[in-house]
Amino acid sequence: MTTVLLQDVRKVYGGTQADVDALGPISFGIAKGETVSVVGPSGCGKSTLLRVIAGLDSATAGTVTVAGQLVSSPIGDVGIVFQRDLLLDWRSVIDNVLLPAELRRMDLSAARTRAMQLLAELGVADFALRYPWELSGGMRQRVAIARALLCKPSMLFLDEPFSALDALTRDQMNVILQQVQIHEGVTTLLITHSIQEAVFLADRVIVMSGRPGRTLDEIVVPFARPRRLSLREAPEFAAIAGRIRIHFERTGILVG
Amino acid sequence: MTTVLLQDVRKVYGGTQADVDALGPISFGIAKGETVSVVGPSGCGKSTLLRVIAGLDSATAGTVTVAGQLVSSPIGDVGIVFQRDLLLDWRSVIDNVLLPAELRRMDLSAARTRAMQLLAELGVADFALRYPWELSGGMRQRVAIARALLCKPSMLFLDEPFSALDALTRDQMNVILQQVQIHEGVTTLLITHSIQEAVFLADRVIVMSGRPGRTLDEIVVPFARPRRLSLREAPEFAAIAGRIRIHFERTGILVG
Amino acid sequence: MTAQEIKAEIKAGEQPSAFSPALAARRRAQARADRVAVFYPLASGVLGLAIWEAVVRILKMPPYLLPAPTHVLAETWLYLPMLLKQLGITAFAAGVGFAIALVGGVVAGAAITASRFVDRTLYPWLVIWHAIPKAVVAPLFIVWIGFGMTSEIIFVIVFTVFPIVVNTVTGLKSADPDLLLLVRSMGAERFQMLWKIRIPNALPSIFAGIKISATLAPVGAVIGEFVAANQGLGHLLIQAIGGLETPLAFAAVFVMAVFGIAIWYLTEAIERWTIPWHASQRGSVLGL
Amino acid sequence: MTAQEIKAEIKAGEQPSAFSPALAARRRAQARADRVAVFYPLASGVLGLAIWEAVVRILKMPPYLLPAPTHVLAETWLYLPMLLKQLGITAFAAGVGFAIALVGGVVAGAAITASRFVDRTLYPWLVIWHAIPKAVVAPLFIVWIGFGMTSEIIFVIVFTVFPIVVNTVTGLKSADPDLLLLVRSMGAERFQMLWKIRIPNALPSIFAGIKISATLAPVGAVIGEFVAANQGLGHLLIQAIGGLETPLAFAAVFVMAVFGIAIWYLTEAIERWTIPWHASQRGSVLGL
Amino acid sequence: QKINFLLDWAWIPYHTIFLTAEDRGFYREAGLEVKIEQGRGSATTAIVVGQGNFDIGHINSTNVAQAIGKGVPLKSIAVYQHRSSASFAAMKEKHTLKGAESLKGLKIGSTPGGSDALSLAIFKKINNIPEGAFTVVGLDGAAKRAAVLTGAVDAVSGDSHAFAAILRGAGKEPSMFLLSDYGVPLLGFGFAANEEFIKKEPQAIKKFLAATKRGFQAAIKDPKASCEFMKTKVLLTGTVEFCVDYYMGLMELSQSPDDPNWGRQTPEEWSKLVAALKSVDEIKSDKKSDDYFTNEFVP
Ligand SMILES: Nc1ncnc2c1ncn2[C@@H]1O[C@H](COP(=O)(O)OP(=O)(O)OP(=O)(O)O)[C@@H](O)[C@H]1O
Ligand SMILES: Nc1ncnc2c1ncn2[C@@H]1O[C@H](COP(=O)(O)OP(=O)(O)OP(=O)(O)O)[C@@H](O)[C@H]1O
Ligand SMILES: [Mg+2]
Ligand SMILES: [Mg+2]
Repeated sequence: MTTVLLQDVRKVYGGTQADVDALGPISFGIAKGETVSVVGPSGCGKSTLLRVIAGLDSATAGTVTVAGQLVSSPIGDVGIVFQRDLLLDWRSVIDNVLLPAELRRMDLSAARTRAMQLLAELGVADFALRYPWELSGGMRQRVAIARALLCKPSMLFLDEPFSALDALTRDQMNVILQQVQIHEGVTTLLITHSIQEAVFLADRVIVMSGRPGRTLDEIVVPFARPRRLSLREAPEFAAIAGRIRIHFERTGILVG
Repeated sequence: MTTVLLQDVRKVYGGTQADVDALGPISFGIAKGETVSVVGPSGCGKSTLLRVIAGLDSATAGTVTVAGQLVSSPIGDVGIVFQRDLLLDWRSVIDNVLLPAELRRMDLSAARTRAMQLLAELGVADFALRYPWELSGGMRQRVAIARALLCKPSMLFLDEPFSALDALTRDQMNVILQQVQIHEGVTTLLITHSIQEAVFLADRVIVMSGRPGRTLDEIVVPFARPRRLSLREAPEFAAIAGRIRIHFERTGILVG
Repeated sequence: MTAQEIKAEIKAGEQPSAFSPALAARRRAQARADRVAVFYPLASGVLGLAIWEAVVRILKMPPYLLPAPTHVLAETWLYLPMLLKQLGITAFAAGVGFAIALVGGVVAGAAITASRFVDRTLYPWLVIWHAIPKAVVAPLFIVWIGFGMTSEIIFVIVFTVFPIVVNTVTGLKSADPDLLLLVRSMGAERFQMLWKIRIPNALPSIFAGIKISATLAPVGAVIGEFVAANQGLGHLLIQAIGGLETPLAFAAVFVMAVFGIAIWYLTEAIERWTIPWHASQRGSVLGL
Repeated sequence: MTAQEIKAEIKAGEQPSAFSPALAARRRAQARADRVAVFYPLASGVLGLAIWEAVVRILKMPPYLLPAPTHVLAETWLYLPMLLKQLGITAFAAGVGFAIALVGGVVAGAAITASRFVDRTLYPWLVIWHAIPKAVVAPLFIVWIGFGMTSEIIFVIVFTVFPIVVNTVTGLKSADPDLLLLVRSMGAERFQMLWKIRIPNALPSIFAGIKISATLAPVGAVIGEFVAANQGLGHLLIQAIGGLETPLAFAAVFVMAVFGIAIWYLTEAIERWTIPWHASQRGSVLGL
Repeated sequence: QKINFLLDWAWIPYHTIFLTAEDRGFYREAGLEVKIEQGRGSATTAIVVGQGNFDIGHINSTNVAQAIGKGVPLKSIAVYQHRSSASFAAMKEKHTLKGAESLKGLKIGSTPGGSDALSLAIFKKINNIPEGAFTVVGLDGAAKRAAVLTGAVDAVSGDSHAFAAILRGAGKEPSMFLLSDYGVPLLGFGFAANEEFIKKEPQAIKKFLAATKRGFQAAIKDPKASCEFMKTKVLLTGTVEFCVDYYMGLMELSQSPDDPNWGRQTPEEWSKLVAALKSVDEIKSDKKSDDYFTNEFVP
């Protein structure tokens, strides 16, 4: 069953100069519980894509439906990690994580317990009462991830969520994210720059072209879950990664 | 000849809660023209290290000397790329890049030509007259890199400069950076999360422990320059990368 | 290499956008916004005047107490040349005084931000000066400065400098510490940090101060004229109130109101033009 | 799970920091800052008064024109109970009026930010009201609202609401669009966006408005008392000025100045306590 | 010979006298060059003249007394209004003010400070009006007027020439109550000069008063013409009728300029005035009445 469906979506930004043809036309779907990774060159419209699907920006052309509903305003029940961590300066770490629960008027005491669990799992529990400016870049990012996970949303949209993390922490995050996927069956859209990560976490990888981003390739990742980190050394895995890499290399020149 | 020398440097942050023992004691040096990569788990004090060396933050204990001078105020003649891109909202891309030339009262016309060259090389020339909020995350990061390179500083301090770039763009950046190093003999401190990148670009890799960050290992990378990207597939390369990875894995648990 | 050349270079390298719906949509939105910007205030102005007129007529207010807007407009029309002449005087004092207050206020704000010493020694005096009624020193004014433009201008400065100082300080202190570090690492001197980072960053806040002060400046000039000047709208007001010419007094106030609104929109226009990059000027996302 | 429990949990998991030089350094810096915060203003106050005293003595200023500070202080001491009683009345009007202006101003600012319609219809009237001298309409006030506290409070509101509105609007409009999108995606309603994002983000700016207005409130009350009142510092001032009791007038002004400074430091303290997270309150990096 | 002459207020109808004197060349003929400047209330004028910024002022003599009592170096050089204009005014349709009894229970608007409050206090003292016989509400000038016209107060205390004209100008019949009829010994308008100037330029003062007297004589001949003339010379709002009413209201309480004793002050009136001010604690110094005035320059 497809929950997210894009049809001929385009996005043109008006700006201080000439318009920017940022995205599309692009069409694809995400099934319920599926994880789709999106990779593509910098500036090809990945973040734009995420915003359009989440209803945070309107498509210039085409339609987006989520759970059968045409998206015209921000959709609920989704946890988003933006490319910038977007923590609120005036809230401590724990209060930042609790924000979605507050906004949804959920039981704060229970939410607080879950928040602390998440922070512990992500390795930033010691900093729960500190303010964002007292954290390192990677710690901020992890707090943003905890915030997105707090309300157990049925969808997760992640925009380069692990970019500020070292290789090992990143691996651990991948494992944690996979657990969430398996246990909660959350539909996930993952934008990432790491081809390995894209393949490791996804049921399907979408490779986008340079700006305006279109689908270059869609690759199904057939490995069963739970996947072990060592899977990445398997030749089948390397084959898929290689196929993606070739698309990148074909694009050749750098694109704005 | 050593230009940068750290001796028993520590940094303790005071904050809203108890103090944070963020860094050290750590001691190392960087020779003139050398490139040193620093890797370490998230939150171990890498950014803090960079700021202390650059004189942007004072060490709690220990001494830092740069070019024989004790560092007690911000040092000049250095190009820094911070972890956050820190573009000025009120300046167009080109004016952002020109900022260091303006501050140093250099010839702006020549600087502008160089800025445009850099932007072109980094693939964001088309956006020279736009404002930062019209750029994607990766584009912003590249603008910040162009800004750091503009005045051909004799030192470069880069804090995860390529974290928002896709794999291929990142590779291209690595190549560009290597060219700069070779042609301009710039002393470089590179903080990165990519072990591959750390090894590929560096003469020496420093592996840091978890917070408070100390030196776990220092690995000399013996390959001659220019290095080709394909070097990364060489077994000697893999050996070094593996040695670093082991340090990470030994640390084991996630550290705040 | 000039901006023009850069533009040309970019143009050459850029494929033309296939279509420009965004541009068209923007144009439509702009046109609608313009209509709204003109229509709503006018409608609300007309409505307000109508209510006022109705109140006067229904309650049969005598004109010496509260003249009807039609009456005020007629009076304005009748005395227009004289009113404009007086307005000219008041506006001149307001303009000169405000300009001095603006420059002085921003400089004072910068000094307060830069130096703890200035902060702790100058600021309290400014606060005191702001927190006391100026009427007490009126005879002092006349004795020391005498009647005329100078007194008036000083009154304007006294009235308008404080909001600018406070907003400048708030704005200058709000600069992102990391940005300051960034330019420090580029070798920026204190003045450059002020000029290149702190001031641009403070502009939205300074503009709030300007909006408060610029519209207050004519009021300051009028009060100055009440106290120590023998011309301008303030003097006319004294006369009109003394002569029981309430409609004329209201005509003077009407002229001031129009002038004030004009200043306001001018300030907003300058703001839009000066800080187009700021969130407050970039228009809303999703109408949030 | 309470904040207390979280703290306990953190404590348990945290190794004690080996030494705390940062803490010690901070304490020292704080102590020095406190000394500066008290010493500088006092020194500058004493110096200012000394200069004033010298001017009066050297120029042989007669007390009815400009009394020496010693004279003013003596007068203040002499009349202290009466001055404090009058101050109480004025302060009450100022307090109530300012509280209403603050709430009303923030609400109006929120409405103006939220609705283009309100922006375009209400804002111009506020501007007009701000841009005209109140002296002309003051008698109307008296006639409609009557004498005494009510009209005084209204005067205070009229005087203080505009800086708050302008700074609120500026602050609310400055919210990071991405933050608004973030909470929108968490299902925030308009009111929540206002309350959880826009208002916290606007606080530094609102505080600028508060600083301007809170210190202006007593002046508004005094002006209200000038127009119509039988009590309060304004009434006392008019009596003293009319009766050429200049030292008493200055004593009243002195009391107001002290009160104004007290309000100012109170506001700053509340600001520090409310927005410790803001760059302006975090202290400087490297003394930049 | 230059003279800086400061009025008691911004242009008010009765100032036509000085404009007339200037326009007809009376000052010039006396060899004077008089610069007329508008003032901001008698109290301020007294200080400013005392400070020497101006040489001579047109001031309410009560304010002069008060100022001298406070040590302002000033002397009254002539008084032409020996009965103060201080009065209560009400709209006849509402209240008729006749005798102290008629004030009972009224709400009276009065401006604190200044001569208005002073006359009220002296009136109460002299007539033994008990505390609370009527209520006093502190109002500034403009508020006082609005308040009486709308009935927010029953009566106001103020200058009779002003309030009679104002009430009539608003189409209301005034009911006036002159405090001078009830033993209040205050003086009205006159001229005061800076002590320094008196010492330095006695001749000039003499000439000034003489020329000004001619102005009084000339202006009173045709009040309407005087008002119309004034409107052409300076910014004076209000109708001509209002102006005439106002001007004549003052003249009725003043000495005729044809009176040979015009301007002359008596020691009795000054000592009464000073005694009255002392009785309400307004003057605390014990200067002799000679210190307050001089008749040296009266023409
Ligand atoms: N301004 C500050 N106040 C208090 N603590 C701080 C401050 N800045 C950093 N820290 C703390 O210092 C430690 C090191 O931070 P730093 O930013 O140097 O880490 P990092 O190695 O750069 O991590 P990352 O890879 O996540 O960017 C962290 O634990 C952080 O919480
Ligand atoms: N607000 C905006 N106004 C104008 N143009 C914009 C705006 N936001 C993005 N763009 C443009 O749209 C294009 C796509 O941007 P987007 O952020 O979606 O890229 P991305 O794929 O996320 O890139 P990255 O990997 O670098 O984050 C870019 O060329 C960018 O310049
Ligand atoms: Mg992006
Ligand atoms: Mg870092």
